[in-house]
Amino acid sequence: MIPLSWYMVLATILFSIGIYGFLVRRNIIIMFLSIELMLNAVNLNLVAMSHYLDSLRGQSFTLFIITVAAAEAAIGLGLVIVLFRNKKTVYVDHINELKG
Amino acid sequence: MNIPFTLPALGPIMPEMLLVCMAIILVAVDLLYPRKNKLLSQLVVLTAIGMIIMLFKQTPAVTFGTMFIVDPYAIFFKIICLFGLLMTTLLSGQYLKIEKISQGEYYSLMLFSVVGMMTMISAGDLIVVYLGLELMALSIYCLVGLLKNDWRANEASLKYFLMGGFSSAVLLFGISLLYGMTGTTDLAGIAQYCSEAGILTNPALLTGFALVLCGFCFKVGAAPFHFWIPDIYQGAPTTITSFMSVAPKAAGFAVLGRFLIMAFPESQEQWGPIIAIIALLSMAVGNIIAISQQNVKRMLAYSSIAHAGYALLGLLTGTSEGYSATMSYLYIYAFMNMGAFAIVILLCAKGNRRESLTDYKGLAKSNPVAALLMLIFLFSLTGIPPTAGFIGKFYLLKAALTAGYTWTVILAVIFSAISAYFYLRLIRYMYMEEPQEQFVTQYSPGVTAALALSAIGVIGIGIFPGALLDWAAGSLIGF
Amino acid sequence: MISQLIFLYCALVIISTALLAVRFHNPVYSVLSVLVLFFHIAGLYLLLNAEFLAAIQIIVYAGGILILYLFVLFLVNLRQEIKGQRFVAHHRLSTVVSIILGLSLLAIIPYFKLGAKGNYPVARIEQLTHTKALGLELYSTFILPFELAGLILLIAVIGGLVLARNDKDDTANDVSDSTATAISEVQK
Amino acid sequence: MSLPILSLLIFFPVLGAFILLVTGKEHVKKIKVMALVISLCEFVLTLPLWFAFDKTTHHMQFVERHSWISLFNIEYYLGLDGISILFILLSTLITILCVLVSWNSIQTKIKEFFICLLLLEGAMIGVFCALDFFLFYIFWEAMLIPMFLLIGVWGGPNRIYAATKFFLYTLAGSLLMLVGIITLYMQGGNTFDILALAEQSYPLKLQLMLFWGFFAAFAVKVPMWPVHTWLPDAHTEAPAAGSVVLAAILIKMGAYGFLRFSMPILPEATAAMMMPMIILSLIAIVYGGLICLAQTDLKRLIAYSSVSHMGFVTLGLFSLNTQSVEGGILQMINHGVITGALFLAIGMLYERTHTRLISDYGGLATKMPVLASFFLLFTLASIGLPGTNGFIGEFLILLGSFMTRPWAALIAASGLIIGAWYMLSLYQRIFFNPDNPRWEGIKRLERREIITFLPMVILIFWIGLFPNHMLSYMHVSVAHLLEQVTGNPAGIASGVQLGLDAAAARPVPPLSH
Amino acid sequence: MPTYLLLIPFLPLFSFVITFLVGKRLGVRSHWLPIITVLISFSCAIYAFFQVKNGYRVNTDLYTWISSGTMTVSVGFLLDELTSVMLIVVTSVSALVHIYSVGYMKGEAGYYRFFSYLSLFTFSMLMLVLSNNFLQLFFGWEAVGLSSYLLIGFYYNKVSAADAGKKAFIVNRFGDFGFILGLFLIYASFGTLHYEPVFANVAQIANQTFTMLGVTFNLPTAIALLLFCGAIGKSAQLPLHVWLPDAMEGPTPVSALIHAATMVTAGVFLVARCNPIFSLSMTALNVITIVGSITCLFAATIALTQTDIKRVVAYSTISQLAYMFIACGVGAYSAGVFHLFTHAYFKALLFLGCGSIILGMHHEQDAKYMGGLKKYMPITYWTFLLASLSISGVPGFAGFFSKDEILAMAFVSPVGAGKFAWFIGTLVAGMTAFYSFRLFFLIFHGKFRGTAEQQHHLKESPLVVTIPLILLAIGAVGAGAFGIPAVLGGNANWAHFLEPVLGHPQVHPSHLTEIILMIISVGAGTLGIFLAWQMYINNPGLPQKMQDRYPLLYKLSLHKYYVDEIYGFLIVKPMTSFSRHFILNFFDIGLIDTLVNGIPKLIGRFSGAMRKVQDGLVSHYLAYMGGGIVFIIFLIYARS
Repeated sequence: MIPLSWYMVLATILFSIGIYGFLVRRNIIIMFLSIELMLNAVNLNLVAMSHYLDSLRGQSFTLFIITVAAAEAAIGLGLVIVLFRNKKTVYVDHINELKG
Repeated sequence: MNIPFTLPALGPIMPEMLLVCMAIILVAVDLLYPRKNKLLSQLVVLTAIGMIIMLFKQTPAVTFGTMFIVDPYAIFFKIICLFGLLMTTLLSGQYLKIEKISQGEYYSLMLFSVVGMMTMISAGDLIVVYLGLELMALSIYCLVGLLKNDWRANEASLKYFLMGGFSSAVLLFGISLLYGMTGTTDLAGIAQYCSEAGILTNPALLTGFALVLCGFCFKVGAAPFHFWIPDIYQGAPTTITSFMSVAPKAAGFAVLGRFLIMAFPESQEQWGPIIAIIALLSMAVGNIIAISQQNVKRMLAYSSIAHAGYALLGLLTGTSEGYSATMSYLYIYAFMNMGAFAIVILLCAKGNRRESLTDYKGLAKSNPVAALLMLIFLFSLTGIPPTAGFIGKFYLLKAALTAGYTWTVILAVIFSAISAYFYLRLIRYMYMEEPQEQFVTQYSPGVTAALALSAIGVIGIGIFPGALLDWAAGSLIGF
Repeated sequence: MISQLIFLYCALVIISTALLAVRFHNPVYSVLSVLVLFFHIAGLYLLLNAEFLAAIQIIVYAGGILILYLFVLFLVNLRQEIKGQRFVAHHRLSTVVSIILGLSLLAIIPYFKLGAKGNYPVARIEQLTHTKALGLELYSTFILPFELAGLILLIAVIGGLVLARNDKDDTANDVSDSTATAISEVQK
Repeated sequence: MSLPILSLLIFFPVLGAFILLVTGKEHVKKIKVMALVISLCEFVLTLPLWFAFDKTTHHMQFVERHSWISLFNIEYYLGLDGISILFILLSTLITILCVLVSWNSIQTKIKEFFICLLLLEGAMIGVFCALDFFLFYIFWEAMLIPMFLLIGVWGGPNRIYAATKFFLYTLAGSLLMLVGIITLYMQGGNTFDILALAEQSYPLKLQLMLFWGFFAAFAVKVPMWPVHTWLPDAHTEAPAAGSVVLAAILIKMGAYGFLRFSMPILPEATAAMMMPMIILSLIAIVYGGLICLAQTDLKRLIAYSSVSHMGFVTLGLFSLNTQSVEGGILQMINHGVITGALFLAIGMLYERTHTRLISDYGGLATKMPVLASFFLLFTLASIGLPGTNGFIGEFLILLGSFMTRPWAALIAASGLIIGAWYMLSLYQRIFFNPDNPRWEGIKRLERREIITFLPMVILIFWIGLFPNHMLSYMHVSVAHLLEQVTGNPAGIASGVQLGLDAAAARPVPPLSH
Repeated sequence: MPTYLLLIPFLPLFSFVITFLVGKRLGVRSHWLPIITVLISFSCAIYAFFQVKNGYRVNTDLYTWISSGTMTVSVGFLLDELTSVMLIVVTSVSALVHIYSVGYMKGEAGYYRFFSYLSLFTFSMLMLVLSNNFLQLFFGWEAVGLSSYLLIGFYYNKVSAADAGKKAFIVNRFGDFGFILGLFLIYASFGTLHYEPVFANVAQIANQTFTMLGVTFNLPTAIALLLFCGAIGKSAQLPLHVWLPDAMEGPTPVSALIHAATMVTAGVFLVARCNPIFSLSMTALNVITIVGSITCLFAATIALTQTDIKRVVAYSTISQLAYMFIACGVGAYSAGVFHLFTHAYFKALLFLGCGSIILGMHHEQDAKYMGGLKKYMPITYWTFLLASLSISGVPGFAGFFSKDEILAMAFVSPVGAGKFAWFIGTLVAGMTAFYSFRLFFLIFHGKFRGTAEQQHHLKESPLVVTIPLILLAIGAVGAGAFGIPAVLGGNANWAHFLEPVLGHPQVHPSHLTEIILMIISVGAGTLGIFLAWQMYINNPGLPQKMQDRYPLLYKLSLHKYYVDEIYGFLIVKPMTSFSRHFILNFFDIGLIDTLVNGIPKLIGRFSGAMRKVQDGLVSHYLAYMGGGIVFIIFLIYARS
């Protein structure tokens, strides 16, 4: 039987990697990917926990999170497209006019 | 086997549902009658007013298990949000014409975001909180990005999106930890389990708490999670900025307050000081950086960071007095900030947004009325009597002092003295410099109404704050 | 025993693909490696007897979202992308931050205590089948979130439309607008 | 007294301001006349106070008390006693003169100017009547706004700096006071009622904390050394009317605050802090005087002389005996009259010459003899020539402080020498000495301007020759105050007759050890 | 309160107010009101004098001036022997000067101003002498100071005049500084400032002490010396004498009235008035005597070499005042007052004579350019001669009686410094005679040294000028008659008359000593006159020789011992530069204001630095936020 902590460790590592990718990558699309990684980490956490808690709460939550992730992806990519239309770039460090 | 499915009571959630319907109707109307812009805004205004009345009439109730709580607290905050919606709509008419924003989606998205806010305000369960939050956030991402050909708006929306995504991921991770530790996402349940199992000081739990806290702090724009505010406020369409500065902030505070006091009532001495630090940090960042700003919207953005800090002063006490202080403060803040942004919008003209501080030079000469109003709002933001801002600040300080946070209060006071500096600078520009360009501002009925409303609010509450304060205090009975 | 091995395998793949995803020069590779990652997460779900979720994971993520990403990716010019710089400036700072954050999150796992048991032991789920159990929950307890999720998707639709549609008629003026703003900015 | 006279006094000018607000800005003449009429009516309204006031009781009179913010049980609580009544009269009088002196000197935004002036008047009166600490604070802060505008909009070349400095300086001080007020509120049983607060006793540690909290606000306003540096700038840049109000009323509020709040509410702290306060006052007296010797700028000089004179006032207040305190209060009035008058005169000079450099003047006595005579009178009053009001105040203060701290009086008295020195040199450099050809054909005083001076002249001689008319108003209240602070209605060591009590032969009062 | 007493001070006040307000319109007629009023005052004063002589006293309050707590001071009048004498002196001299001024000030700009000021001065001086309490005395004290300020600075366009006026006022302030502290001490000791109770209880403070900052003083001494400070200032004694010579910038009638006859004697009056207190302290008396003697000599030596005629007279005034102080110091107050009385007339006469000369010389004041005026202005000549004789103490003249009484009293007095004072006094008597006649000879004898143009215009002054001279001359000669000592067959009326107020000196010289002393002083006087004749008539080259012989002494005397320069160097310059460089520039601007402005600057800088953090790069924001999260987690750990 697998202890819950294994899942959590895995989830945490995944989450951290997601954060890492999110922080360091220039390409906005890859940043989105990293967000997905984070969300997946969370999902993993939730599912594992709900499994060990004998409840479906976490799993249902996971479901919602996935939905939201989809919606976010749609809007996010929409924004990227607009950006690309305007400035022909998908690099996060090219959008730094607003500062100070 | 089959489980009988019973529809939960929908009465409490009626306003939200109506708003959703309204939003959809708006899209439809926009599609059917493309050029009926006035109609749309009037519809929204009516809806907002109707909702406010409806909320006043609403009786406390709990439905969807414990997921949706309608209590005076929630009603209070919902009214703030709707007020924000109302004001924004009043301001929008003129602005949208100038900026050429397609109206249907604009209003419906705004309504959707309000629905999200109202949901998260009433949420008794972290899942609902999260979903409401996302509903709000997603619609606002779109709203910010509505000016598609304006790269600033574009940049703003993307930045907001990225940071928002990050913060909600963090929030979720925190929620997952809380869920694992307590086996529930229901706020009251969490509190109950924690006290039963005596895990209040468990690092894992606290970490989960901390992550959730960070998520909410991001939403209310408190340091060190404030970075999005200046850029987004500056880039977004001004109406949306004013909207963001009032409604989502209020919602964020509502949910933060609920979270703190419902889920972790017993560990106030843990989170109190931490929130105090966050509050002071926000005041420091907001007030100090605002000094060196050249763009009005940006300056107001920093000031809103600082004001978030002030508002936190009330929450950190965990006392009902503190809570009512924060509530009344947010309400007052809605008035004065809306007013300030109304002036910014008033000055905004086609091709020249007049957002730079230097555009305000000699405003007192070119448009005395606008200048006078701006003066009132700015002094209110500074917290000088007899404006409402002072009452709010006073209440907060008093609450924090009563709770024994003397040094926090003294520092807060010093920061607000610093804040006077940049508000004064704008006033100086308006009253003590010579105008650079002569321009006339046309007062559309909407803007006029908004200005009148906020001016009356600022002065009225400043002189007769009794009603508001009693209402705020009353909203906490049995909370 | 077996399950542990499976877990370890999945974990290994997940971590490595995740790392690859965030390190690859070529975004397409990243997306593909994430695809692999998703599959293995689905595997873990199965291991936690959440079949329905596993399915959803594959369908929505792998089937929907990633494809979206790929489409968008093809907007960009991959050649120069590959040549170009992967990381932002000061990414070392970010690395350090993320590592510290990760460690501090890992550090608290030992303290983790499991919360109150719910009323869906594995046995019951298996007896109901996961899908049905989940469905029941969704339509009774989680009806409100469920509706909200629906709303969110609606937003996604509207938002996507609003953003993606480029309104020809106004574009000209808008452009002139933005240039005007730019000019006025410059003047300031 | 059924008629809410005090509220009337507070809100009549505000109403007037609104009336001005709605009148079109093109009717300049009309606006001026209206402002004048309003201020005159206001002054007439204050006269009943003077006559109806009952000098035999220290209880508050003309009291108005209504619940205002029930949640904090904040009240709209107004009242007068012998300490505050005189300031009300002074404020309303001064405002009239301000209107008169601004008649021609204000050229731009005339309407706004008078609006600010009237609002300021309302707030000032409010400060002096308020018996609810919160209400007091409201007026206290509200005053900043019009004053800030007066300096910043109609001021001199460096006005913006001066205005901002004034605003921030004062705001920082008052915010600390606000913290003190709230703390007091909590300690004092959730009330802002000043009298109630004064009834109770607080631990010394808290008292000291509060004392310094209040000090931050009041000392800045007074201004006491070393937080005085806003005053010269504000005075220098402000328009004539602004300087007059500033000198005559605003800076009295600091001292008034000490009297009304610090002393009765925090008696032990006051007693404990007596020595530091006296030392600060002495420094202010000498320091301000010496700086005046080095000044080249007309208004700055008078401003610094204000620092020195207010040093006398605080010295008197904190010497805590009948003579010194009454002298202090009287000296506040006197300084208001004298310095106010001086600023009026300087305003008229500046209106004609547009220079503040003393060295630009000279020989004006032949050109404008009337102004010269008035100015001479004010100069003499300010250096405390017997027969003028300045003398009475300074004499009482010095006498009182001599009773408690002989050496303090010794040092303070040196201020008289320095005062004579710089004021007479100033007078000589402006009106005596060879004529400066620059001012050939300089305009003489008009009737309006002479009328402006008359009240001041009358007051100077009236108080100087019949000070009892003023003093009699404060006797009882001061006795009450001193009883609250020192437990003895005569204060500390008053009337120690060191010769006659043969046993002790030591005048040094108990508190000095 | 009898009306005539009220009229005495308030008529001049009335005329001051009226003349000052409407004088401009009256023009040349503006002198009438002052003259009439002062004449009425004078007659009232005479009446008052006889009332007093018939044993009538007044001590009543007009109204309560200041009352605060236990402190009550009234405005009130005290009429007694001393007062009555002072009244006569003041009003008479004042009246004559008024009249004289009509001629002297003819055609001056601000004619009316001058007369109004004169009235103001008369009023103030009368308030001073009439007062029945210390505070009102102080009022008069300062008021005369004011009027002297105004009158010295009458020609305000002359920088020197304006400076002189200012100097007079400020130097007097130094004295008043002590005076007012004295008042406080009196109040602290007696709980009142009225003469009557104070002097009634004065015995009780004998040998009392009081402590300030740990130093213990003898109470009577402290009070007496503090009051004496005031006296020093007003009566231009060392070290506060510097203002009087400069005060000669004022019109000559002013010098006669204020700086010779009346105001400067206020110090003496004060000491005399407070004699009960002074008598309690030997120390104080000694100090007074010594200060008096030194000033006496000091001023006389300066007067020896001055050539500006008014300055010579001014210095002689200082030394004559010093005589009066010696008298008070040795406890012979009545002698002091007697000398005050006589001096008022002959000194006024001298000044007015100078005035007449200056008038004749068209405002030439330097004796170097005069000479041989005898034949041009005979009346002036003769009156001047009488005055000089009187001041030189030639027997029979007023000065003789008063001065000799002082010397005699000094010689025999128990006060330690008495003998010393007598010696100095005698010496100075000789010097006085010398410089008076030096001046006399320089002016009237020899041949004219001025320009031909001046000579051409030389003529006797008009009647308005000469009549007062003659009247004063009568005084200068006859004033002595009131106090002819017993030894010369008189009955010392003066002393007896004033005894009730001034008390009665402990020791009286035996007639023999008195005679001897008289002879000595007269000898000194005659010697002085002879020397003067020797040096300025007989062989005019001698003075030059003396100068060359003793250049140092000459220079010292000529430059008034450089006292002004020393003060300038020791007090004025250091103080101004200290306040400018240290207090203003270093401390106020450099320290406090830099701090005050520094804080906002600092915050501004900080703000500029902090906004760099907001660099627009989302990734950086996110990194900071991550840092924030870590920070908060650690905070939580810290709390748990």
